[in-house]
Order: sequence, then structure tokens, then C-alpha cells
Amino acid sequence: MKRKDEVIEALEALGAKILQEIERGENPSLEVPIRSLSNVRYNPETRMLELGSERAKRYFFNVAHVRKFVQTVEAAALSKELKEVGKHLSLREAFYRMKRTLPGSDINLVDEQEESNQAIEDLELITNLSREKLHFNANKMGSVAGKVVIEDKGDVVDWSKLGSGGWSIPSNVEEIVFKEVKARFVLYMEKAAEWERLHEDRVWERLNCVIMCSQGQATRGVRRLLQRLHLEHGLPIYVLTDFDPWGFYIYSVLKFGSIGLAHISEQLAIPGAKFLGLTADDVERYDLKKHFIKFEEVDLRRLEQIAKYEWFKDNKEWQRQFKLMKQMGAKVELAALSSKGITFISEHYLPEKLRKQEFLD
Amino acid sequence: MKRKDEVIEALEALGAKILQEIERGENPSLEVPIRSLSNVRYNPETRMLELGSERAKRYFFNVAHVRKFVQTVEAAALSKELKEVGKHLSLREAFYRMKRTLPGSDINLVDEQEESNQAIEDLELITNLSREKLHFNANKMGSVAGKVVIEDKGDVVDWSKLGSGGWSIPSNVEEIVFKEVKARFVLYMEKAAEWERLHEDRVWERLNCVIMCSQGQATRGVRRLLQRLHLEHGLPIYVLTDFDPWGFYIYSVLKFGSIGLAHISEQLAIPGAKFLGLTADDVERYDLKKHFIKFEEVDLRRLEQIAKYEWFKDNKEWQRQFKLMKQMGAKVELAALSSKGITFISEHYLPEKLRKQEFLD
Amino acid sequence: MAAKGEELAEKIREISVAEFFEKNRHLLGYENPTRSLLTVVKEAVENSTDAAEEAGILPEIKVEIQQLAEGRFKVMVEDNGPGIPSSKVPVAFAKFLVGSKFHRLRQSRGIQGIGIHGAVLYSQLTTGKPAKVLSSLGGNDPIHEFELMIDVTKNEPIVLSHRTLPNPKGWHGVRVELEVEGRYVDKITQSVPEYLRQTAIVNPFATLHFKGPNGASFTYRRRVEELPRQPKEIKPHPHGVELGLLRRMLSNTSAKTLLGFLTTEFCRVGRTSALEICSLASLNPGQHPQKLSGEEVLRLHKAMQSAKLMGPPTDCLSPLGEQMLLEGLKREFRAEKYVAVTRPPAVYRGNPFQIECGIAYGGELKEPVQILRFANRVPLLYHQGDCAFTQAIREVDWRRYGIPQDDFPKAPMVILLHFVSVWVPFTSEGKQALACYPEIMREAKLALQDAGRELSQYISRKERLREKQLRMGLFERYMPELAESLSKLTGRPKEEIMAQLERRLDEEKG
Amino acid sequence: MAAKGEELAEKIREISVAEFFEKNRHLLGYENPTRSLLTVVKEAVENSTDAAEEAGILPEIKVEIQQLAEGRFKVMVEDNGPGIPSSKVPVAFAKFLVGSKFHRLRQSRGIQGIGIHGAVLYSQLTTGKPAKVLSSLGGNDPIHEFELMIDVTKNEPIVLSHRTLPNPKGWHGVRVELEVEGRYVDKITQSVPEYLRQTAIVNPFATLHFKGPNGASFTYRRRVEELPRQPKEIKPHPHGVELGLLRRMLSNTSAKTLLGFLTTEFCRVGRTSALEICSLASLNPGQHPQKLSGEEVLRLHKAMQSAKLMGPPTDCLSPLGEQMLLEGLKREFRAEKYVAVTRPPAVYRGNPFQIECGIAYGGELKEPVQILRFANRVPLLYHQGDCAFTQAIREVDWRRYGIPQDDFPKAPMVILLHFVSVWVPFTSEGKQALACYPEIMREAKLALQDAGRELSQYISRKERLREKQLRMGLFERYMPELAESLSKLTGRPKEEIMAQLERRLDEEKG
Repeated sequence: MKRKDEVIEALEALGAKILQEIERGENPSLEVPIRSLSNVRYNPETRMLELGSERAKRYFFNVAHVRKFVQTVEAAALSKELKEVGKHLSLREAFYRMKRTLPGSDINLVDEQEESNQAIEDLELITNLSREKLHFNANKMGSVAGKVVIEDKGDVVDWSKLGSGGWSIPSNVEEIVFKEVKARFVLYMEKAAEWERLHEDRVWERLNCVIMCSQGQATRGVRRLLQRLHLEHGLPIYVLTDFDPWGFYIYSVLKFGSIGLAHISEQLAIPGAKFLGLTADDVERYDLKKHFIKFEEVDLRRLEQIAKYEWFKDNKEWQRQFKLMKQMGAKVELAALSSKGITFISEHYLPEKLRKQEFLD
Repeated sequence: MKRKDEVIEALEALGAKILQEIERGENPSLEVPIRSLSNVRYNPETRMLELGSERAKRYFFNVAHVRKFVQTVEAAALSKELKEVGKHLSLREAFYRMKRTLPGSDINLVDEQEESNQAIEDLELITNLSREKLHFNANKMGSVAGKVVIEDKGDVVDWSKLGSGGWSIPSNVEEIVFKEVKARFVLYMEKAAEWERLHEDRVWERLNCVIMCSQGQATRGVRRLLQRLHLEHGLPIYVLTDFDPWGFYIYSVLKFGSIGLAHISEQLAIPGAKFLGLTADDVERYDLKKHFIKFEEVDLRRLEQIAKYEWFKDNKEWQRQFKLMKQMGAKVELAALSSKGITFISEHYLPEKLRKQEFLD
Repeated sequence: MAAKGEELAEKIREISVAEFFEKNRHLLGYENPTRSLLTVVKEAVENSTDAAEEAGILPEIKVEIQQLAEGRFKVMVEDNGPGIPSSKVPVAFAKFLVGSKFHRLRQSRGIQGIGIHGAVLYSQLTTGKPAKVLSSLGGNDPIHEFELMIDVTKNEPIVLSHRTLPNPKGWHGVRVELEVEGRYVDKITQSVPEYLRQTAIVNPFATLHFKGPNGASFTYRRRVEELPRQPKEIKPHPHGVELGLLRRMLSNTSAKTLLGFLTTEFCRVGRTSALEICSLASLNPGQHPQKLSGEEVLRLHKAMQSAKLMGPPTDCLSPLGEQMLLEGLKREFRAEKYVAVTRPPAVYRGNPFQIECGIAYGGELKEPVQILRFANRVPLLYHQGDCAFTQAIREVDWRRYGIPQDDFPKAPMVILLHFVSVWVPFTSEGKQALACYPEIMREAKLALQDAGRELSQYISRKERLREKQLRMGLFERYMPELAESLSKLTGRPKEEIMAQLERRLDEEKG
Repeated sequence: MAAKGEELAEKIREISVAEFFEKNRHLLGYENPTRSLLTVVKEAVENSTDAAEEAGILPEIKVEIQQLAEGRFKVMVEDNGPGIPSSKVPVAFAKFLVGSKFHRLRQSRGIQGIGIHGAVLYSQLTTGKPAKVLSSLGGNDPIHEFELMIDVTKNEPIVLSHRTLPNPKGWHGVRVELEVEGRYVDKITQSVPEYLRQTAIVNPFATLHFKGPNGASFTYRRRVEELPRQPKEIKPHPHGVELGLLRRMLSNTSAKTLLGFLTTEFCRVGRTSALEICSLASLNPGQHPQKLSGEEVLRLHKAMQSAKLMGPPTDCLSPLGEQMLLEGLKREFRAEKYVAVTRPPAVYRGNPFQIECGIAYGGELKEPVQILRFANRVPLLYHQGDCAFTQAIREVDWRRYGIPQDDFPKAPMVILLHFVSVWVPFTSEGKQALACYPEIMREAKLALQDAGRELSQYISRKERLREKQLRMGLFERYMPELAESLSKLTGRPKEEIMAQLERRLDEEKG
């Protein structure tokens, strides 16, 4: 209940402030932190990407601003309504909720979902509340299994008793309560097929952990769930990706946050996460060079960008990996471990790496 | 146990047949039903797309055939191994399992996953066993909730007690056992966001049903799960999609099967499924024209193709829908119903359509 | 060996220029049936227009084409010009390199004394028929009717018949009738109707009648009842004279002193300038022009190039003028903006010339850009790719004027370029493309840039106006939405918020 | 009005052809400094090669270019030909439309009697200097040294000096020295060195020496010690004669009967053919040729076109031949395959012609395709885009021959095309592009298709060979895999299966 109040309070304060300006005969304005690259910086203390202090002022009586201004206030009004009735909307639904034609014109308040998305993101920035707290849901995607019991919407769900499927992770995990956490760590992987491999081999049981996946870049729900397990229960998060610039990037986003969501890093990033994916050393050790997938131009460019990231720049171990990958000019998939044996990853690769504590930070 | 025998028997028989040909001094051969469009036909009796009787003979001693021949036999050997150890492989993992360099050459047995995928598909055709039965898994994607209890891998899972997430549908649902089926029907929808809407509004509870989603085209696991609920427990399947040629196509595939998987229609298609998605009449009734998304050229082409499908050709009600859509030259999303109210779809749209039995067949 | 050389030398003979062109008729524009028919019409129309205009008569030209058989046509072109004295008719039509225009530095359409002769030659080559020419000086002069052919080996006229016809109405002018092989088209850009259409655009003082073989007929009436100023003949300008020509002028002059030579044989050279040139060249102004040594001629030539002189007189040129250009464009194209630029005269190789440019933009026009090229009021329909004008359009940076560009500018517009000069440097005898002299390129680009600048002012004015209109009412439209949302957020009635917003808006306006 | 007509007619005057070309020098290839210098060299070299070849002498040509000042060069070209009798030297070099080649239907390089004259005119126009010409017939003939200019208004030679020099070694030939404005380049495709390189490719019996202004010098030695067969003069072929020309021939002939006219004035017309033509035309073979009516000439012309006749004699043409073409290509390009095609002679506008095509493919060659065009052994360096050859290369469907195409074929290859004829239809006096006559297009495409077919055989042979190699050992490689998989499926030992597979493979081979 307290959290709801916090949100409603923030939204009402926003309305009151604008109203006051109108009453004073001022040009009503919103102050929005700037989300562009130039206003994002890496904070070495928190080890997160954070938004800087640059702000843009947006006015109602300004041809260039008026549309965005009204869209943002409308997003706030919609959020308040959702809170009040206790419902959530997907971004697509929110778009249709906001879309309507201004009377006496052929102008729509929003024409493209991109516009309502941005209004919601601006609202996040102005109120410093995540969109989930504002009752807007992002995409749902991902599965989890392992030694954890939760309570959610009145149901008690044991993640270790869900057959071959696992629990389907919702887009919004704010209201989940952890009842019992026996697992000692979380293995996060980028691909559902990998997750099924580990699940079939009951890795979470044998290693006493949680296994979780999304598909490609982790959804916000998955990231927040990982973060909550990490922060609230101290579980180490191990990220299992391919030996691939894009795999490295997934790890980087999970751990340090991303430029696009820098304003919400605190609620998504996990600076303590560790990399347990394929390394250049694994490629040597397990003789995976024959499964090289040659770099395209775009892979090399991605790698070079990542190598220059501030948080990797002075990390010797990572720089060594980048250098070796560049020399190889190729990437290798985790699935390639199947060539060593059907359950090789579950029975040899993971136990061994965990035993030797071969993480990258 | 019986099923395993059936598979192993089929694979061993395949090996024995080839060996016999070699011993007789013949050119060893495989007979593979042809998967091209010309050999796919709609069977009005079963109401499914089925493979015709055309078959191609593939020989080992034939420059054009040798590679595919060996790949298919290798897929059979791999399947046998998987059955014996009781494990499954994703298609990607199977690719790496099959990939190796022929001695004394720089030729790989498979170079691209496309090749191993095709070998597995050929094996399905030759043995008339689905890839899931052969222990190769397709993609995992999708969630389910509702009044059903299953047993899977020794766990009992109640689909109505899984909080906001639901059960994550595995890629392979062959070994699931339905313990208790209270639901009276299944609502299948193409988008996870729609599923969360209905789940939040507890539609499955209020209407006593199951709600299930994949994302875009349904995965094989989802299709098979729907089919099993339909066939084994007589649940009607209602498909909820956008008013959109692509939504119609999703329905068509679920119901009648697809050209690419015609050989396996029996195990995937659900001729009894009904369409509960947006219709041209809904667009009128709920005043959704202002949410038109104008047709691109590609939409129109898709619509015209679908309208010519044998199974829609003589269906007056569908032809009416196609004609009206063509006149509108636009599509409308289910999410547009949000403009009528946050829970409009759950509290008005669905109950009303179900009450009036407004299905399309 | 000596014998061999003598023997081979026996074969050295002189060739008739008519014979030369008979073998090389493609040089004159007779390379395929479609183009050949157009060339015949073109040569006759240009001769006629020039003749009338020079005599101070508002031209009225009749063009008729009859189809006689598959691939065979009769072309008739009649003018209301002064006519040609009967004694001169045979050479004027049937002897190559005879004409009234070659030796004069004066702006006119046909120039080189081979245009109408080429048409006569083409006719006799393809159909074997003589050219029929009717001419009268008017007044009491009867109508002279000739049947003419060319003796190709001698380049001399053959008069097959000459009779006189009564001329009760005192008709004056020339009528030519030619039977030729050809192909008639009317839909393409290089057709006779298109040629006449473009001719009408830049000859607004002429009336053109046309009857086509397919029954089509049309008339472009003159829009202007006044001839353009008569261009005057001029003398060469010193800046453009080449060494070889100078040498020849020196030996042919009747002047007795260098000073006299410079002041009488060139334009823009008075006593002062002439003395300056002599001083620059370290030559005695009193020296006899025919006695200069080779070295001295070289010095004189250099001095003439570097002396500061006024540009050539402009009265030798008769551009259309910006007003006339605008009218021509307006009649033919429904655009939303028309601009026209007439550049001041410039000089290339001693010849004064002038470039005019007109642009019609927007309205009912469509992309891609349409290019109309003219030289001395004659449309150029072929070889667009090789033409200096086309090159100039490519080289201008249209993006500067708010017009996208991809090699050519991309906009719904028509670009008209007109080259006016006493001498037109065509790249071939077909007279369809201007040679890329740097001076011509420069002036063409300047004309396009001037027009582009004017156009860009229009385009950006239009842009600004649209913005202001957009702005109007924009706030009003969004105000109810804002009021509604704020009402939801704060619980305050919507109407109250609206009232306050409206007050604020009035202040904004004020 | 009558007075006006008379007055204007007073201005009608005759023009000298030299004057015409002075004003229109761009028509002759003098349009910019780079090209002008090349044109001067080209005209002199072609005159020289023709002269030597016609006299049965293996040509040895010396070309030297000295730079005198910025933009000013001295060009010297010397040959070992038969020389020109001193009495003919002035007209041969300084009077337009005088030459030995125009009236003959005979294959040669220069043709139109304006080539070297143009160079002399350009020289005097840009530098004011006379042309220096040295000539001797050899033997006892001394060396005659002339300084010549052209009287442009009269088109007559001016002999500034004529002296004789001792000729102790009996030198014969011609040496021309011209001072011209120009610009020398050596790196681009349209340079003097490139012109000489290409000339050497198609004149393997000539030796060419070159000294450039930058100290560079090179020699292409002859590879063949024998001149090609001398092309013969021929009479016109009836199929190509135009009506106008026929009319002229009828009135000029000395034959007394139509039969005599047809058999003596045309090639390939014997008594039988002549009678057939007369019969087709319903004309009396005994009729006097000068007495035919216009209608009868028309019938005769039609009959001549439709009569079945042998093609024109081929001895008037002297193609390089396939062997010579291959050698030319081999010396200049390191390719992996060379093909050459010499088409049989064909006719356009009564002129026999022949097309040759050579292709060098692969090896060290790179994309894009390189096009070398020649006419009567002369390289064509400019206006590639307008040329019938270029058009023909575009129109051939190269994909049929296994060569990708995108407008032009896309392959690492050189395409050489050679036009051989008694008369070359250039699109302009610059002599750089062939006009697109349908007959020429057709033959050029056939030549390219013939060459393409031969090339495609090579390409597909190469392809087949590679396939066979691939096939070898393919089964052997897959056998262990098959044996292993089958072993897993059946439990039978792998070695046993292998043994049986190997037995089966031996049968396959046998």
C-alpha cells in the first residue's frame, strides 16, 4: 500500500505543479532529464551506467514542444487511473488508450506507438519511477526453474516442481514475494534451448541453483527478477552466453545497465553479476575452433565498441578475451559443446567452471 | 515404453534396409516423400493439409544425392542414441552433434544448420514420426494458465496456481499427462501482452477455461499441447487474433496445418478449432475504424492468397470477412479494444462473443 | 620507288563538298528515318523564320506533311518572308556552302550554308525527286516556281524547270516542297509536333500552322505583335581572336597602319585602346600591318589578349528577355512558380554570347526534371547527354537552393536554357548539342544559379508560410487534452483549467 | 518588299570549305588541348601508314613530340613510304578536300581529304606557324623541304618556302613537323602512348617508334614480316545503291545500253543478273541509260534491291584475320583464353564491310570489361558511348555464354572489335564512333555471339573439368560416415560395412 501511495503522490504533485504555473500566468513546463548519449555516464563507484544532470525544459506554449508536453501529461493521467483500478497495460494497449483525435482537427494525440512509449519513458524520468511501478508492462518472455518458492497473486509457486516447462516469467515482477530461497546462485542464459538442456539434465537440482532464460536481450521483467534475487537474497548471478560480441553485450547490459535505460539502472542493473559463458580459454581447452563462426564486419565493429567501454577499458582479463577473440576473428556458440557429448555442458563444463570459480567480472 | 520401442524399431528397420541393399550390391537408397508445394493437398474429409504420394528416391552413389543421403542416415543414428539415453537435443545442438569434418578432406558433414534441420525433417517423413518423438526439440515459447492440472517429469502442476507468470510451455509436450481438466475450453492468442491482459483480469477463472499464447506463429509445442487438450479432453479451441491477414493465417495454420509441416499435420493440426478474433463486424460494432492500420502492399497480397486457399474458398462467412477487409484496406489490432476501457476485452468483448457463439469456423 | 610515288600521286583529286556530305549525310542529322524527317522540317522552318525576321516581318509559317506511301512523305514549308530573287534561288537551295549568313557575325538560326541544301540533297538521294521551290518578292513580282536538283560531283545547281505563275495577291515569301523517305511519329520528345511546340515557346512573335499526315492539325498563334530588336552585325572582339585568324586579318586588311587596323577591324578598340595595345606589344602604331614579322604578330596577339577592353557590344545579340521567357513557360506549363534570368553578354573565342534560363516549378508538373535546350530560338532535341547545358545542370549544386539532387536535380520542374550568339558552337553538323567551352559552361551555370536562388526564395517563403499556418490553432487544439489530463491528475474541474489556459493563450498572442 | 528581298539576297555568298572548318574545328577533333594534340598525331600517323602500305612497304613510323613552352608542342611524324612528288605536296597538305582516297571504294585509314589538312589548319590557327613537310621519292630525287600554310578564304595552299636538300642515302618517305597548342598526358586511356599501343595491336606488320616530351621513349617492333593482302578497289554493289546515287550514275555513264550500264558500273552483275534485273523492272535491256523516265528509274532501283546477287567481292577488304588478332591480344594481355572471329563480308549502303572480334578472358585481367574499338586498323579512343560497337556489346545476351551481365558483360575480359570497310560511317568528323546502321549492328552482334559461343565452350569445359575432379573421391569421403551411422543403427561392425561399400564402389567405377 505504501508503494501505491508513493506513485499517486508523485503523479498528483506533477499535476499540481503544472496547474500552479498556469494559474500564475506562466508558460507551463516540464523538466525532463536528457536521455541522449551525452548525458549518460558510467559511475565507477556504483559500477552502473547512470544519467547525468542535464535536463531539458519543455513548454506547452512552444510549437516544437506542445505535442510531447501533452502526451506526457496524458501518460501521467493514464498511470494514475491504472493505479486506482489496480490494472496494468502493455505498451501497445497504452498506445491505444492514449490515441484519440483532437476535436476539430485530424491530429491524433499519438500517431505511433513510439510516441506513447516515449511519453511513458519521459514520465519515468520525471517521476523517477519505473514503468512497472507506473503500471505499464514491457514484454513478457522467459522461463525459470530451481530451488525457490514464491508467492504471487495469492498463489504459492515452487519453481522446482513445474515439470519440463518451468515458470513463465511475467513482464512485471514487482509484487512477487520470495517465500523460500534454497538455491545458492542463479544461472542466467540467453537462449531457451540452452535452458531446456540444463533443465532436462536437472542442473538446478544437482548444483542447487536457479536457472533462468529470456531470449536474446533479457526483458525488463527478467532483469528485475534477477536483481531482486541478487539484492534481496544475496544470490550470485552467473551469466552464461556464447563466445560472441553480442553475448558479451548481453552480459554488459545485465551487469552495468544500458544507455537507453540508464535512468532506471538502479532498478535493473546488477553490478555483482559474473560472466560464466564461453571464453577464449574454453575454446582452446575444449577444442572448439572447428566450430568457429567467422566474423562478419558487423561483429568486429561491435567487439571494438565493447572493448572501448569505460567499464571494460581497464579490465585486463576482459581485454585479454577481446584481444583473443579479435585474433580468432570468429565466435563460438555454447551449443557447440554438444559436439563433445549430449550432456557435456551440464555434466562437465558447468561443474568444472563453477568448481574452479572461473568467472569473469 | 511402448512408444520408445516403436521409434527404435523404425530406426533400426531403416538401417537394416540400407544394409541389405549394400549387401546385394545395389545402390543404397532412401525414399523420401516430396515436401514441395506440388505434393501438398488439402483433404476435405480430414480438413487438413496432407502430403500427397509423390516420393523422391535418393541414392548414395549419386553426386547430387550422396551428401543428403549420409546426413539423413546420421540423423537416424543420432536419434537412436538420444532415445537410448533418454535425452533431447535442440535443433541447434543436433547441428553441432552432426557437424564434423570428413577425414582427409575439408568437407563438413553439415555446414549449416539448415542442412541438419532438413535431414531431421526427412527422417520425420521417412519414419512418419514427429521430430519430438525422435527426440529433437523445436523452439520453446509460450505461456499457459487455467483450470487444468498436469503431471510432467514427476511434478504435479496446477495451471491455475501459478501467480502472474503461468506455466512456461516446453518445446516437447509428448510426455505430459493431464490429471484433471476442469476447463471447458481453451482461448489461444497470438501475443503474450494479450495473454497478460486476460490473465490479470482472471478470465480463465471467470469463464472457466485455459488461456494460452505463443508469440506470432505458434511453436510446435504449443500446437501439440492445444491438439492434445482438444483430442484427449474434447476442449473446444478458440483462436483470438487481430483483424489482420497475418492473424487469419495463424488461425489457418493452427486449424488446417501448413505446407511446410503437411507431413505432420496429424500431430499438429486442429480441424475443430474456431476463430474468436476480431471480425469486420466487431470493427463496426465497436467503432474501431479510427484505429485502422492501413494495408501495405504485402498485406493485400497475403489476404488475396488466403482468400484463395482451398479450405476458405467455399466458406461464405470467411469470404465475407476477406471482402470486407479488402474494402477497408486496413487491419485492426485486438489491443485497440483498450481504447474502449482497460478491461473491455475481458469483461465485455469475450463474454459477449462467447455468449452469442460468434465463432468463425 | 620514285615511280610508285608518282603513280600514287596521280590519284590525288579534288572532292566536291556536296559529294562529301552525300557520303556523310549522318553528319547533317540524316541518320535514321524519324530523325531525317524532323531534320528536313527543321532546316526549312529555321530558314523561313530567319528570313521573315531579318526583313522585319512577323513570321507566319505553315508546315504540312503528307504521307505518300509507307516510309515516304512530302514536306511543305511556306513562309511570309521577303522571298528570294529568282536569279539567286538555284544557288540558295542547290549549291552547298552558299548562304547569306556565314561571313557575318550576327545572331541567326541557320548559319553554315549547308542546312537547307542538306535537306534538298537528302530528298534527291532517297526519292530521286527534285525539290520544288516557290518564291516571290511580292508586289509585281510573279511567283517563280523552280524544280531543282544538286549536281553532286560539281556542287552546282541543276534547274529542271523554272516557270512563272501569276501573283494576283502580291504574295511574298518562299515555299519549299520536298519528297523524302522518313518515319513520322508524334508521341515522342523528338517529334515534329514537339519541335514546333518548343519553337513556339521561344518564338512568341511567330505564328506556326501545322498539318500532320494523320489528320492532326494545330496552330500556335503569336502572343506578341512586335519583333524582337534586330540583332546587329559586329566586328570581332580582340579578346577572342586566335593567332591564325589575326594573321589572316593582318594580311587582308586595307588599313595602312597598325593603329588603323586595330581601330577599324575590331570592336571596342578606340584610339586609346589601340595605342595601349601597341605599347604593350612594343610595336610602332604607324607600322604597316602587312609588314609585321612572325615574332611581332605573336607579341601583338598577346597584347590584344591582355589589354583591358570593354566587353563586346550587346546589340548584336537579341535575347528573348525575362518577360518573354516567363510568358513562354506560362503558356505551356501549369506550374506554381516561374522564374527567368537573362545573363549579361559574355565572350568565347571572340564571339559575344548570352545565356537565358527559365524555370517552371511545382503545380501540375511532375518529376523527373524536364530539360528544354535552345540555341538562337531553335529547340535542340537530340544528343542531350553531350550538351554543355546538360553538363551545366549537373554541375550546379541544387541542394543549396533546397532542391534534392542525384546527378540531376530532383523536383517537379522544367528547366529551359537558351544560348544566344552570333556563332553557335555545335558539337556536330546535326546541330543538337553545344560544345563544352569553359566560358559557356560558366555562364550557363551562373544563369542556373541565379534562377535557382530566386526559386529557393520562393520555396522557403512557401515553407515559412506553411509553418505559420500550422502554428495557428495548434495550441488551441491541444488545450482541451491538457485540461482533461490535468483535471484527472488534480481533481480540479476541466472547465476551470480551460478558462485559465485561454487567458494565457491570449497573452501569448498579444 | 521586293527591294528588301533583293537587298538581302545581295548577301548570299560562297564560303570556302577551309573557312568552314576553321570555324568548326571541334568537328575535326580539335575540341580541347589534350584531344587536339592526339588528333594531330593520329592524322599524321594514319596518312603515313596508309602511304607505306599502299606502296607495298612494311611501315616504319617515327613519332616525336617536343615541348616548346607551356601548352605548346612540336609534333614530328616521319614514314618510310613512297613519298609525294614535290609538285603535289602543297595541295596534299594545304588544300581541303583534296586527297587520293575519297573517290575510291577501297579500304584505307584516312579517307575524307580533311584529316592532315585539319592538322595543318589547327597548327596555323593556334601558333601561326607554317607546317614543315619533307618528302622524297627516293633514288635520285632530292629531299624537298616545304613550309606551307593554308589560304583559308580561298582554300588554297601558300608555299612560304621550298628548298631541296641532298639525299645521299636515297631516303624516301614523308616527314611532317607541326607546331601546335596542346596538352600532353600519358596516363589516361585517351593519350598518345595508348593510341600507339592500340595501333600496334592491330598493325602487327608496322614498327612504331615514339619519343615523348617527358623523355619517355619506346618502340613496338613488327611481329610479322609480311604486309596484309592489298585491298582492291571495287565498284558499288547493287543492293546498297540509293536512288539518288543511281540516278547520278545513270546520267554520267558512258555505257550505251542498260545492260552495259549494269554490267560495267556494278560489281557482281554479270549478263544473267543484269537481264534478270531488267526483267524484274520490266525494262528493255537495250534501252539507253540516260533516257529512262523517273518512273523507270524507280522500278530499276527496286529491281536492283530485290535481285538475288552474290555478296560484294571480298578482295576489297583486308581484315587482320583471326591468327593476327590472337597474336595482337596475346602480346598485350596476359589472359587464360583468347578467341578471335573474322565474320564474312556484308554490305551496308552498297559498301562491303567486315567485322572482326577478339576476346581475351581471365588470367591476369580484371573487371570491368575493357573495350577496344578499331576501324580499318585505327584505334577509336573517344565517344565510346555513341558507338555502334558499344551498343552491340550491350545488346548481346552474354548470360547465354555463362557471363554475367548488367548492361555491359561483367567478366575479367578485353573485347576487341574491328570494323573493316571501304567506307567507315563515323558519327562525326572526329572519327571516333561508328554510326548505328542496322547492318553494322547485326554483324557486330553476330561477331560477338560467335566469339561468345567459343568462349562459353571454354568456360563450360573448365567447369566440367572441375566437376569431375570434385566427383572423384566424393563417395570415398562419405563412405566412412555412412558406415559409422549404419553401424550404430544396425549394430553391425563398421569395418564390415566399409568392405562391402568399397566393393560396390569398384563396380561403380568399372
